Amino acid sequence: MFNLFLLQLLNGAQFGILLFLVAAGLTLVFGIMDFINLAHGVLYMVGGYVMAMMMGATNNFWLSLAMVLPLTLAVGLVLEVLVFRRLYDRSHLDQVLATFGLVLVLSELVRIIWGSAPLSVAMPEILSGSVPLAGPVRYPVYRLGVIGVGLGVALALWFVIARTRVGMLLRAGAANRSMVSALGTDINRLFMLVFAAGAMLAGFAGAIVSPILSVDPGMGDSILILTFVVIVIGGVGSVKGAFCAALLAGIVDTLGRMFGPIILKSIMDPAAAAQAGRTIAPMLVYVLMAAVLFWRPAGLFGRSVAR
Amino acid sequence: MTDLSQALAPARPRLAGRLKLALCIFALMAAVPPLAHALGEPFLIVVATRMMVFAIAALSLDLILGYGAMVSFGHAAYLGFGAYAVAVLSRAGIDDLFLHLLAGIAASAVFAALTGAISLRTRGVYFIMITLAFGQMAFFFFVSFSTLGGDDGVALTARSTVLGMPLLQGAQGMFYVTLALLVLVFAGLYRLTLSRFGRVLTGTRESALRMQAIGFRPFPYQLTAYVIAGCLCSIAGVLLANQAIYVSPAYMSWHRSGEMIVMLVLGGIGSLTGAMVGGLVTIALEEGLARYSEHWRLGFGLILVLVALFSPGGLSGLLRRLGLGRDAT
Amino acid sequence: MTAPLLSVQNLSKSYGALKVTQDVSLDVREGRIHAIIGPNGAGKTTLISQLSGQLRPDSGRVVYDGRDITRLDMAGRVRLGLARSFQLTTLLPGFTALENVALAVQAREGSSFRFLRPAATEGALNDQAMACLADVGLADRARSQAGSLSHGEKRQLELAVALATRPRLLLLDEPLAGTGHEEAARLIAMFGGLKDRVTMVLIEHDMNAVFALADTVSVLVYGRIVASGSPAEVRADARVRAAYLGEEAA
Amino acid sequence: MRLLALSTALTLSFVSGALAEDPVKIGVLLTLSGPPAVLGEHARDGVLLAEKALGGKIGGREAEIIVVDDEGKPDIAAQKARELVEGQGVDFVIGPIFSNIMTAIAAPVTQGGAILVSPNAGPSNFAGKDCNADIFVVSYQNDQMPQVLAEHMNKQGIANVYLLAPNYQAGQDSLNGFKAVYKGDVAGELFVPLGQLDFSAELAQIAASQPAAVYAFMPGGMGVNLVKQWGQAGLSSIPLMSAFTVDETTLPAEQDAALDMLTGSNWAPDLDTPGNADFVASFKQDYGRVPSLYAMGGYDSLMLIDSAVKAAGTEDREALRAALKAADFPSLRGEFAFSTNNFPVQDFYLTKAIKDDEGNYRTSVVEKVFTAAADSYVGECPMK
Repeated sequence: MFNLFLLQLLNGAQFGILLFLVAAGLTLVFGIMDFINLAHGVLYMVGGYVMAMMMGATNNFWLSLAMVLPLTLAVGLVLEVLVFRRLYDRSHLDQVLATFGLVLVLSELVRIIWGSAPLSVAMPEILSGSVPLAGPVRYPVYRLGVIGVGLGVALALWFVIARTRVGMLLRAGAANRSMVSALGTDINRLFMLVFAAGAMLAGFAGAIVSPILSVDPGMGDSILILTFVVIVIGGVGSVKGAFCAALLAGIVDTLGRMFGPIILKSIMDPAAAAQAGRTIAPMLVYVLMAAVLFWRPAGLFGRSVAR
Repeated sequence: MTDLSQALAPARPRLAGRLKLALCIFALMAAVPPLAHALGEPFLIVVATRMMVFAIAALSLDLILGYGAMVSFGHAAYLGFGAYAVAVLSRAGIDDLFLHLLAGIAASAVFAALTGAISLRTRGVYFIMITLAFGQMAFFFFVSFSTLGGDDGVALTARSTVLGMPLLQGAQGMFYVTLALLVLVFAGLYRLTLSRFGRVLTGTRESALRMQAIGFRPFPYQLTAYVIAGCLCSIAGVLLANQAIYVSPAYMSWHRSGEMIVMLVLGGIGSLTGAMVGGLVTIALEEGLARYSEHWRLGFGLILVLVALFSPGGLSGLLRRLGLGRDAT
Repeated sequence: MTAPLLSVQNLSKSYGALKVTQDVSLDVREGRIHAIIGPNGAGKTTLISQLSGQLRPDSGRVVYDGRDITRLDMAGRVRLGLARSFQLTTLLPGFTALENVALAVQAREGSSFRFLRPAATEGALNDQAMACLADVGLADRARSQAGSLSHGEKRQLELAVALATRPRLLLLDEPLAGTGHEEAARLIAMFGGLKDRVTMVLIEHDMNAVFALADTVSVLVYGRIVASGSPAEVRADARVRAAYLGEEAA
Repeated sequence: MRLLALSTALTLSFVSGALAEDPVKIGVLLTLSGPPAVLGEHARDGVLLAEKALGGKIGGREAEIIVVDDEGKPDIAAQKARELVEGQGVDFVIGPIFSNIMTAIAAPVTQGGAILVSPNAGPSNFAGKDCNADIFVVSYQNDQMPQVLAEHMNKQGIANVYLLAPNYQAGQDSLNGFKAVYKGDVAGELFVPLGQLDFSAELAQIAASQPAAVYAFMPGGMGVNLVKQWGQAGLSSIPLMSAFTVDETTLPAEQDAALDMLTGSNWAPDLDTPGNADFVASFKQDYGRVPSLYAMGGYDSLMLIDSAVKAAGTEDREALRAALKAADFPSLRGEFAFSTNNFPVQDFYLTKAIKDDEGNYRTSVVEKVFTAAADSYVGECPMK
């Protein structure tokens, strides 16, 4: 039982890292540019589809993954130039309207290009096995890889934001755009790069999870809300917060789902416990978010906005 | 005093323009049934009813989003409470529309008061997301509520009755009752936004600091507005259930909440007429475009993007620039 | 001797290592104008914000009319008659001048949980608001949107709003900042006229105004009160001259 | 307000005006947009293929087929159904895909005077107490697919099984249907939130319990995720038997991960029945993919309507009902009849996922499990 608990803890953490991969780009764009981008989920989906397409063409996982990066970066740049840059100074609601529209447009385009049926991305041979963990329980190598990549992205982001000149400019630019412009930096170009990088991260996440998850026209939708939950729990704009919140959400969701009914059974009759467990399980992340925001209205690592 | 009041009456000529636009909309809507019959397309009436149902929902959201700057991403929950009020009561053999409305409003008021009090601790995007969380909790509650059909929903046996009369049974009756409620909700909100309460709410939107500096604590006013908006939205829910003769948790999903925000922003926030225009136009567009292609979302999405980019203030902003519903001065 | 209307006792506040208010104590007597002067960055606005309830001090007490209000929020203090005006205007830009003032009247009188009667038709609200506007000489701009007023007019309106709350004590944060010569003169005359009705704490850079109006002057430097007394005493104080007036006079 | 672009109006010019009856109007109401659109597309293409096979005529008469998208929203579906029936005056509605939409459109269609023919959804209430003389379900009753697998496990002597389904009505129905037939022990039962992406926690739980087999009901994208993650978690040694999880709509994504997985079905592309091979071939030719049971459902629905209109016309409602109930049409499933509740009496097969000679991933018949089976709710239906 204890082994199983540890294993589920690992599963939860791993799911959390999966969420973090997608949330990282969103928190970057949201936190630094104060831009609500509902189309982030669609960019993630585009990453998955581009990956599937490249795999179909080349049948080489690593080459395809390498191609996803420039392609989604390009998609990001095009969107930035055509749409997003006109919205940075607008209200959050205008951004919501425009990006919601983009979600519809891009999803439909994806359907027109690739059809509605789910697609698949095969796993590279070398990562397709599983390693034994405890007893009969085995753990997929690929997931270990996803964990590694997630940690790598977290580290890289932290380094860029905290330790480099670009990161410093970004932090300053977020606080006071005109000041940074006055320093002779083209803030608009900087923002364009941030946005494109965010799109690339989303696309990369979509590509990297495609061997585990189905590539289908709904994949962006289902992940979008979860990523928003994650960045809000963590505190908008905080990569560290997004990382911790993603882990927390993954663990609470997984452990709650698995062990919640067992706990409930000890305090009420089995049938009622089963019903209650089923009702509560899908709400867990939302309950977590509501609870976190109740105690910390600006998220775990967010700057307090209340006066 | 009377001198002064009269002198002050046209203090905001914008209002008169708004009112005129609203009256035009109502007149236009009232003409739909005879027009539809004349055109030999009686189904326009049903479509128009749905348009008005969502116009009511958008109006209710405008009170908190447009006037109170509280962006609720869980507003569809109240649509669901209204709808389930109809389902539950009609199962119990209670068919009266007013009782259905009352039950929906009461359930919404309780839920809004509880969740609103917690949500209002947060601001900005955190408020958006915490309201989403509560909306999703309500959604999942009804999804796993097997006795009410769970995810499959409940088919109603008949529409609500009005004082024992099957007024809603026909498409026309349904239409005019919906129109009447739309007018009522609009008129109520219109008065409310001009009232003392409305001023406090709007003032808080513009500067919470200023309001505190003259002695207001925003919380009770914001919470009251949040509750009122929930209650009004449940009216739309009762009507939606009646129109579809069917109730399902799908009414409460976050997609619906998102669509409600989108229709409101599309129409233009904080003017009430914008909310109405947004609700009417969004449904009309969906209905219209879907007739031409299964890829209608492409066109609809493009329209949203273009409006967001090129018409600040949404469609009502556009109308205003074209000279409709504009200041009389 | 009567107790002071406002008594500030050992107030301190810091942001991290930066001490913005250090052990400030002062008494303000009813019917007086108490000016607080000091160089830029001395912490004057921060002090006012703690007196008005916008900021919580780290330590110390604020006693108003014999009552400890240190933990009372801004709205609560306003209701007790302790109002403030802002240095950077926070008027409601979409409201007309009259509506801005009427809202303050409304806060004081009757319930604001009235949902259906348009506030614009409430004669009592408008009459009182109009009177306040007239007090500051802004009656003819009553129907202009606050956002469209000139800078000086906004300062006047700011004052009218504060007066509409019927304060016993008014905290004025640089009410003359950015006003023209004539407007300033008019406002100074007005403050003089209000003195019988309202006690004032005045933060101001305009030394002419300060020495014309104030009964007591306190000098704040780096969050600390370095001198306090009548205008004449303060003017004569060597430390003040060194720290502050020297540069002003030059 | 005409359904121009979507309607396929087939006006046959050689029918002389005097003899021409009103065309038979058929509404096709399916989910054609949003994430689950692929199922609706299959069903629609099945209907259109049948129309083509019939030379554009239904029952020998001119026909108009109006395809409408329900957007996956039950309230929209109810409205569109009413519009089809009251506005367009259709005689039949073919639809829907999902059970919740069936609940929403049943009343509008039947009360409006049209007949509802379901190519897929078969919720239990319509088989039992809410059965309706104007509702014909061509597909199956929802419980039957899991029962095929339960019966198979009984035959195989599989002593204990782990159950997995999403937490919504259809998921709960599916597990209940399974348990009604399965005789062994239930080792465990997990409901996952609808739309869940990652199954690692459930898979770990299953791995720890090491059941003899697993039954899963996991439709659409969730099913793809489950199947892909199954082998990755090292569970290949435990047989995963599923309903609505491995079929021609999901196999293109599951591919090798699903190979040899067992499913219950009433049909498969290689089922040896008259006309089936032709159907599969022309579907592949016209739409570029292997048909699924949804496509078969669409095809059979229109064929059923054709046979009934041919026999009884559309004027006499009672005659039409009787003709429909007779089910005198060449079903792709071979033997086909309606039970008293207008749900099918048909054979059910164990099928498995294969990669055929042409490189297509599809299902293939393994063995027949039930012969001429009716559903278990028929007794609750008051219809005779």
